[in-house]
Amino acid sequence: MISSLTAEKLACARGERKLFEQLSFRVTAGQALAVEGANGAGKTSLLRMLAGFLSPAAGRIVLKIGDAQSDDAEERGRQVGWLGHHDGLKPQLTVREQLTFYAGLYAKPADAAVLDQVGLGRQADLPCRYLSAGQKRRLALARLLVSQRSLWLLDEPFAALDTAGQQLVAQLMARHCGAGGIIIAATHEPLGLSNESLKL
Amino acid sequence: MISSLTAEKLACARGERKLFEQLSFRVTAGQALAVEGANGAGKTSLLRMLAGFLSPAAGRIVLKIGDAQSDDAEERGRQVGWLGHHDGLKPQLTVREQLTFYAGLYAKPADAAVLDQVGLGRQADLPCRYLSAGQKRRLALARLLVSQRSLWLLDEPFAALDTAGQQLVAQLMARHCGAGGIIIAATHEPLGLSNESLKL
Amino acid sequence: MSPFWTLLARDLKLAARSGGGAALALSFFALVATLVPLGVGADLKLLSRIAGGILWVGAVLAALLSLDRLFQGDFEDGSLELIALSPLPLEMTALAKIAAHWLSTGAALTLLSPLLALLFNLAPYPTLVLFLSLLIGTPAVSAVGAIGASLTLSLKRGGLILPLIILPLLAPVVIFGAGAVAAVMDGFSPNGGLGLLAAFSLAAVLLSPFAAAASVRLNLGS
Amino acid sequence: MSPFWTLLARDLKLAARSGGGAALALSFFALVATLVPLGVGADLKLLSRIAGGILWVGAVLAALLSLDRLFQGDFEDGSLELIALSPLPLEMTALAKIAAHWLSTGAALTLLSPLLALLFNLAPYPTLVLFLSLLIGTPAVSAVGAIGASLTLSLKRGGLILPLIILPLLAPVVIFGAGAVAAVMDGFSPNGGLGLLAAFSLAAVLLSPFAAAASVRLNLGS
Amino acid sequence: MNWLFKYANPHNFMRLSGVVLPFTAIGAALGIAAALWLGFSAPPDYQQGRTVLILFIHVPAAILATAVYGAIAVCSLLSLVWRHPLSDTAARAAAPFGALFTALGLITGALWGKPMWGTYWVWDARLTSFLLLLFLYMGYMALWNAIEDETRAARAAAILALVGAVNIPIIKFSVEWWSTLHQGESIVSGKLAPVFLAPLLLMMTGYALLFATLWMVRIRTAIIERRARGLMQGAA
Ligand code: HEM
Ligand SMILES: Nc1ncnc2c1ncn2[C@@H]1O[C@H](COP(=O)(O)OP(=O)(O)OP(=O)(O)O)[C@@H](O)[C@H]1O
Ligand SMILES: Nc1ncnc2c1ncn2[C@@H]1O[C@H](COP(=O)(O)OP(=O)(O)OP(=O)(O)O)[C@@H](O)[C@H]1O
Ligand SMILES: [Mg+2]
Ligand SMILES: [Mg+2]
Repeated sequence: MISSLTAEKLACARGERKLFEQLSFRVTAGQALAVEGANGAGKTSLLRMLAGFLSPAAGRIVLKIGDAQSDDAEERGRQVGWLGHHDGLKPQLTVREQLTFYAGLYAKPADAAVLDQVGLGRQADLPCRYLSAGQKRRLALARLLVSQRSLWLLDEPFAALDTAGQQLVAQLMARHCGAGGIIIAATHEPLGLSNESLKL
Repeated sequence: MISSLTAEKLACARGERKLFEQLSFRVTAGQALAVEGANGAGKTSLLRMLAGFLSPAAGRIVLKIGDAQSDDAEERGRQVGWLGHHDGLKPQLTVREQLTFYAGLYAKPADAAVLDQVGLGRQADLPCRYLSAGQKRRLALARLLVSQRSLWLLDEPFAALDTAGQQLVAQLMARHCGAGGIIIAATHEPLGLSNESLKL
Repeated sequence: MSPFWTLLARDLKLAARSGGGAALALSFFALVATLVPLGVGADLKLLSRIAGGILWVGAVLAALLSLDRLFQGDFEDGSLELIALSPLPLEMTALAKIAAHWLSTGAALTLLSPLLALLFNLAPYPTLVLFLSLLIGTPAVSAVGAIGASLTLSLKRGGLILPLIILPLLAPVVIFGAGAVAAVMDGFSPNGGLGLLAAFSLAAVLLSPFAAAASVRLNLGS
Repeated sequence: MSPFWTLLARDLKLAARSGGGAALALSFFALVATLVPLGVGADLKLLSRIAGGILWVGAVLAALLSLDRLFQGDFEDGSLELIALSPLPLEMTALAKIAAHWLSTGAALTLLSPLLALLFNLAPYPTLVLFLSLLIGTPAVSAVGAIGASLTLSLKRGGLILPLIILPLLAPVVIFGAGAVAAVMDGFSPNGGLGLLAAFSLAAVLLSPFAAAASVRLNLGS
Repeated sequence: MNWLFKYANPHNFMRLSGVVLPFTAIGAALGIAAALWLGFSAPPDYQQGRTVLILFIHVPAAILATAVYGAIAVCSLLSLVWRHPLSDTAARAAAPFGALFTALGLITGALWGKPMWGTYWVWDARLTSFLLLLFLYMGYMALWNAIEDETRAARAAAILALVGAVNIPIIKFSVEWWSTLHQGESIVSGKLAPVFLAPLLLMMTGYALLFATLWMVRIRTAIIERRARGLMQGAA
């Protein structure tokens, strides 16, 4: 189980522009951190850095699991549950196939009940190409749950969802934190749980 | 100038599912209509129908320009300003090139000031691949303005935008209605102007 | 610039940037032309005998390679919807795209062909006929290809179904084109073949925008 | 199923649905094999002479046509990020994708080749050698292709730059493969050529996952 | 066109085809059986020996292969211009049979070619254009299968079929201009001996009726499937 994630004096440069510098924060098990900022402030870039896709221009990211700590990006990646701007769905696969695929890829059991939980029970055999924007997002949520990772990195988790969907997300996040997980979410709206927040 | 848009007993079927039936409404010049409904209710489908991409399974859509009325989809398309789930941007083109292209395509002057208006002045020469999610959405807004159409069909106009961006959209919509335009917008949030609303 | 030229110019610009455009179609063409002698062997007489056919097939394949994204890129990122709502009729859209495709592949291939003919030891007169036949025939490849591209528009992996659809339709182009080269090598006049090629090409360019527009319209309704 | 097999199975499924997969690679191969005689002429002796070379080049092109989407589809829709975060190392991801590509193209092309050899009037023994050379050589095409596909990953129109990168690397495959066929037709032993081909292929399959993984990693950081 | 719409709506089609089916099926069986019997009892050809029997399989297959494409093209036109719902189903149902007949013609022709021409394959005009026809069929079927949404697949396939229909004469003509070797026309001009002609004509009728039978069965299956799906959807 992850005990904490620490960012030390991170800097991010895109092209010739510096997006942020000297950014430090620490999130411990059971905590949520909301990353806020205007469009283009660097929220997505920060999340990609935490996931290990981007390497920081300066500073380091340290993950503590139990008592062992490491700043290896690949190792950190194995803990990450990712919800990005893109949902990672194939138009040709059905909702159920898509979920089974990700379960198999993450070597986790494919729990069909998850589909009902995110409100896609009736769409289980529909090819993803026919899903509406919000339904796609819900499937991505189901995938996040199935992957059973403890460090959630969420990019605008409320995007495209209706009111019920937004409540569902808030509830899932609360449960994840309750179970000792960590959440870092980029958002333009309040997360709806007691959380720290970081302004970019 | 458009004087009104009337939908008469529209029905929409996707696959074997009926999304809605017997849907009738009327929007007149200067009015805005918010289309609400859960994920997958058929908001996007309705907008695509109004734009003429989808043909209704039943019913008809009548557009009145001055005193002439027509239910021809192609003719209606020529009045439509479209903001869909996809932004229609090419990663290889710069922000300015992208805007100039759409201006040329719609045979309208390319007004560079629009970029400042949507807050992309500094990014004018950045290739679109580098834009953040919200910046892409802002560019799509700029494109909408440049096309100078009077019937705006907007699919989740607030998506991906920060608070300032959302205010900007509300303000642009108010101005469009004030100038006698029509807006039909699918949304999960209040539009922030005095508008009718339609629940799917 | 009118909407037509705007679209044409944009497509050329897109082709030129990031991995498309004339330079690459040319490289592919040249590579095929190089691989074949490697596979077939260095017998110059044999090579000059098959030059017309191989270069024609190579040109068709090179043009084909960039065809599958003709409409698909615009479809996936939402540009096609915006183009469909513009004052430009979809038929003209298709024509602009055919023209852009031809300029960035067919035209370039034609210009390169004399050089490759040299590699195959083709005599000057047949080389000239090859050049002319490519000039006349490649527009048909882009035009027929546009039909295929618009039909396979909504398929994520249309890459392979497209050739299956259009190559059989393009058989006459290869036959007339390479046939004209073979004719002059055998001492006959190439005029018959070139004339037929011109007729086919003209008909393809005139008719295919309608078929392409119809199937683009079809695919937008999804 | 382990993550490796899950990914392999999904890629095969994706290839089979909506316009990809073995059937189409085959059709493309068969079509190229049909177009060449249309261009070159109906002389059976000439055709059997060039059969080995043409079929090898055709097979490489057929495999190539579906290569550009090897990683790109997953990159564009965000799947690749999710795959990168999975327990499967990127090297194994690349290997799974190479295997899926080979199964849905190379293997199928190999099986079809004797039939096409018939159309080119190739004698039984050279046909057997062609079959063996394709069996041994096509994995190298998929493997080298994967490097190219991962390098051109972030280019929207990688379709054309990809052949440019990989065809020169594949020249040895064509030379050894078609060379073995030519050797037996001239009464020599094909063993030398086939041996070199096997060595090249083995090296390509063993090394390319590392190169491909490295450049996927690079492209994810954008 | 009105009569067509009257009889070709799914409901009437089911009724009508239900009545006609047994007759075409029996006719097909009788025709083919009679042709085989006559064929086997005919004297061996002085030149071709017993291999002449391939003729009875080969020629009708080849002729039907082209005819089926014609049928698909007509159905496609009906579907595109008059939006006739049944014609898409009919076009789709016919395609595999057309492809099968083409393949059969190719295979029997190739097997025949070995004794006659000393090789399985030559690049002759007719053979080549026939091979191209097979590819056209395969492309047509692949397009149908690739597009999941049925109405869109139908219209796309119809466009392709029509483009192909315009092009087929051109292909045929271009290939003939390119090279000719295959047997010329011989049935209508009466060059064929009556002992062969009679079984051939019988066989042709048998094939045609067989195709009609199978075609109707497939259309019926498609209609029933669609109804079943509709019912299930209604129940859900
Ligand atoms: C793969 C090889 C062959 C193919 C693809 C092929 C194809 C065809 C085709 C397309 C037709 C025309 C049907 C029509 O009129 O529409 C035909 C007819 C015919 N074929 Fe073949 N054929 C092949 C080999 C042969 C051989 C080896 C023979 C015997 C020498 C042969 C004898 C005939 C005859 C007698 C006809 C009837 C001609 C007529 O009266 O129309 N075919 N074949
Ligand atoms: N072929 C099909 N078969 C069954 N259902 C389909 C098919 N195609 C689309 N649908 C359904 O139609 C609906 C499409 O809805 P649409 O995209 O209009 O929703 P929306 O109201 O815009 O939703 P969102 O808020 O999520 O964007 C979805 O519920 C989808 O599952
Ligand atoms: N090569 C580059 N040159 C200059 N600027 C770049 C380059 N690449 C990216 N950028 C800038 O980096 C920023 C990327 O920000 P990022 O995507 O992290 O924003 P974000 O906070 O997630 O915004 P949003 O809320 O819109 O999603 C943008 O402002 C973009 O313009
Ligand atoms: Mg972002
Ligand atoms: Mg929607």
